[in-house]
Amino acid sequence: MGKLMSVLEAIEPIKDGDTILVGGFGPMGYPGRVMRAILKQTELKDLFFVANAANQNYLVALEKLLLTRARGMIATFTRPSAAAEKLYKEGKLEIIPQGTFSERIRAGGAGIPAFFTPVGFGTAVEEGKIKMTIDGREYIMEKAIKGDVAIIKASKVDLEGNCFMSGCTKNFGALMPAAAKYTIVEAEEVVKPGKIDPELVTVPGILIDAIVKVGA
Amino acid sequence: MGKLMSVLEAIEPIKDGDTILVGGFGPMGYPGRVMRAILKQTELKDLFFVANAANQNYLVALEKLLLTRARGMIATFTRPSAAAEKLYKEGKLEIIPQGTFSERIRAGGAGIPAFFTPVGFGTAVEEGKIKMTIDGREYIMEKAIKGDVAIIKASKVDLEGNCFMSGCTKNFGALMPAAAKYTIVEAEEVVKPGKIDPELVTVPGILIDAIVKVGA
Amino acid sequence: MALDWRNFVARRVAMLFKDGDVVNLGIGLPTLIPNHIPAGLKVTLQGENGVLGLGPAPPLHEINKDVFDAGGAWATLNPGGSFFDSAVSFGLIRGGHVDITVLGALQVDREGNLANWMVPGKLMAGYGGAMDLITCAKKVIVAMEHTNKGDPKIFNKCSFPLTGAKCVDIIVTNMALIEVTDEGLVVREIAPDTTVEQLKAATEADLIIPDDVKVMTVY
Amino acid sequence: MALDWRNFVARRVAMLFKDGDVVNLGIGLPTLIPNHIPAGLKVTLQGENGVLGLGPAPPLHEINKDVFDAGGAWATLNPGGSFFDSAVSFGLIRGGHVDITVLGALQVDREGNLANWMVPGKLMAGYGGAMDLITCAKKVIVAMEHTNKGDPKIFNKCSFPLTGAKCVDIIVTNMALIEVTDEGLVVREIAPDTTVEQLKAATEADLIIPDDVKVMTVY
Repeated sequence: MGKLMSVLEAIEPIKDGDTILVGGFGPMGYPGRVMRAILKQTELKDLFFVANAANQNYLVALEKLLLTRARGMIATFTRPSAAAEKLYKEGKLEIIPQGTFSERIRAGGAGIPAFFTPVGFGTAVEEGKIKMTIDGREYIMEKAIKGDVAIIKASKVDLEGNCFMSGCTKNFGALMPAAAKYTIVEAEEVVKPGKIDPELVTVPGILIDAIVKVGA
Repeated sequence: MGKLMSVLEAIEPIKDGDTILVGGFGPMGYPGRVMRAILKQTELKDLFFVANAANQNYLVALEKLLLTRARGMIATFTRPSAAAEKLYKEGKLEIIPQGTFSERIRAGGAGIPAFFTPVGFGTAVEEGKIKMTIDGREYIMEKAIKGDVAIIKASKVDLEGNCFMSGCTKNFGALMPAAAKYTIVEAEEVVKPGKIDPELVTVPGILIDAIVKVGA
Repeated sequence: MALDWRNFVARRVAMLFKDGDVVNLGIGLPTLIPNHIPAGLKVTLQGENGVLGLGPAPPLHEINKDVFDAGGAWATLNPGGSFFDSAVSFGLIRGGHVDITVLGALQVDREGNLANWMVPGKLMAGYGGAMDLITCAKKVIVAMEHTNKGDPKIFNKCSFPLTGAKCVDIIVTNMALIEVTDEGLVVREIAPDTTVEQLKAATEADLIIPDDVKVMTVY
Repeated sequence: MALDWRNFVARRVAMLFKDGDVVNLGIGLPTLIPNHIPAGLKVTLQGENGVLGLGPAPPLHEINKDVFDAGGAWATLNPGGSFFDSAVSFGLIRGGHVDITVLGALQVDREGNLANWMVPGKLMAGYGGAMDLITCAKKVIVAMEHTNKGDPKIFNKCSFPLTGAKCVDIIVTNMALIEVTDEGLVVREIAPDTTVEQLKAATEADLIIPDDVKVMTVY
């Protein structure tokens, strides 16, 4: 079976309790079609979300899932989001620096279980983490993030799953497929293999499991 | 002053004792013009080279510099190279796995002082390194590589230093500029800013200090 | 034509840039800065959302929905610009390849500590990319109104949770330009319409005011 | 037409591939394998030098000097292929996104240890990308001549410095297909022209030969 499928087929493997990585910098690169399908066409629960932001105005399906069907979230910026405030009060929201967020996901995909960074030293971010002085400067150890599922959006995808993400839409979606066991990409444009310049492939097709074509 | 300059101007800031990162996978992506200038038009000595390979047939200037003017080298594959054999016998050649080589250089450029990898565990590579069990698997800690100078080759470069490296020539040269204080790129094609598609920039110009145009 | 205080601060910050600088601008007041960068000075604007070479906002009919700044505003790309993912973007930031970051603050203190991500019990925004930027950029400039509706924002010690420890280099406000030094907060310039007494009253932190303090002027 | 022993081994290895596999092939004998992958089986070849979707070698007049494999041989790119730098390439490898790696060996042993980077006192080649590949690929297949001019290469314990510890899954030679298990080396198939006695004589390691051992055949 090919990778191009309906949104319902694409989300079928997702299970209760799964950790889901969601691409996008605000609404740009956010896979709204697939997220709406999870909200409206499944009863999935106890989900853990890894997404740069929560935003009740722009990321509506994510907001609603966070409110009622999430066991937690890792994010870097969550304003405005009533759902994130609720999770935060319940101790279920981990707020981390955006560079650490990106690097932890990249590490998850690249077989790096942990790395050191100076970011967060001397702040609440360092709490509970291993610290080390390396060549005279102090660092904290951060661990890789991996997920069961990644859901991303591409500008263009070929039938083997090779993704091109235009301009600033690469952000986190470019990193998430390698860090997840199963990846769904949504795109408005689906083309034949070879129709994306091999120099312009943002995510290689070997990391993509399901392609959902959405209306332009 | 612009970044485009003669090879002698470009290599002028290099000092005795410098650590020099040299791009290329074998002869592909290897900056032969600049390396020959260092060999023939300077008396620089006590240099430390970081390059994927030594090869007396294909990387001739590097081979000669290694023989007489190097205090050491980090590489992944050095056959055939009489210079590398000599350095190895003198305890001045560090052979490391190619993925660790790449990642240590990337880390050097990306402000990551150290990271963990499973590669090399149970082999000579682990000797003298910090080990850690993370989520039940054993890893070794590897430290970033940084250099004083990076010398790389690009397929095309614009006057601001933005580099496009075609096909498989990206290899290590794409990673080295961020890890060095001073970077020289050689290229056969030098174009105006804006003439390289912003999606095709392999190395952003902010990381490039000197551009040397070489004959096609 | 007199500048309003926000553009006055923005222009004074722009005057701190040097040719070749790579600069990251936060949301709010810092977004005014590009209008004040002198023509002929080559400054490359970085957006942590994955772009180098940000240009001015486009006319509405020329928007490219894939080109925007880290505040989510539509932008353009200058010739010589480039796009990349967030791991590359923060690799550039963490690796020290951004020369200057300019951002706002809720609180700054005498040690250069900065708080701008939450007000306990009231507001929880998150770090976004600010923590990486202020920890790793070569120079950190806070650009803000000197007070919050009359309440001081510059303290001997921040009370809100920190975004970064000992990271701020320069504070530029509508009242003064202040340098964070090992000795404490040194006032280098005072705005023309501000007296030393007004400045001290608007600042909780102890200030060092050298004899050669200058009047804050912009071109 | 009978295959020579190298192509016999290459074809037997190719028969181990499954649809959708991402495969990295080492230098030497493994470079023969692409000729034996059945049409219709979708196998993506990765080169650690920064490429996915390697195709066959080009005719001399169609060489693109920027497209080559990890052995430095000119190659082509299949539709759907892509290029990337070495950090991305080894990110894919270390991250477990390469399903199978096939490579040669100087020595292999009963625990699945592999040595192929140096002969003490004689040869020092280096690890290249082999150490990353055999540590991180989901399946590691050694493809080689069973002996080195009659001297065994499969031991109870490697004497040369290791390239990887406990990493080999399957050994395919001109004499046998051997699986590395927790119990030891289990011979699954013996080549048609080889007897059990010949196999044991050519192997230093203890071998487990089950009753249901098969004749090694290729299509």
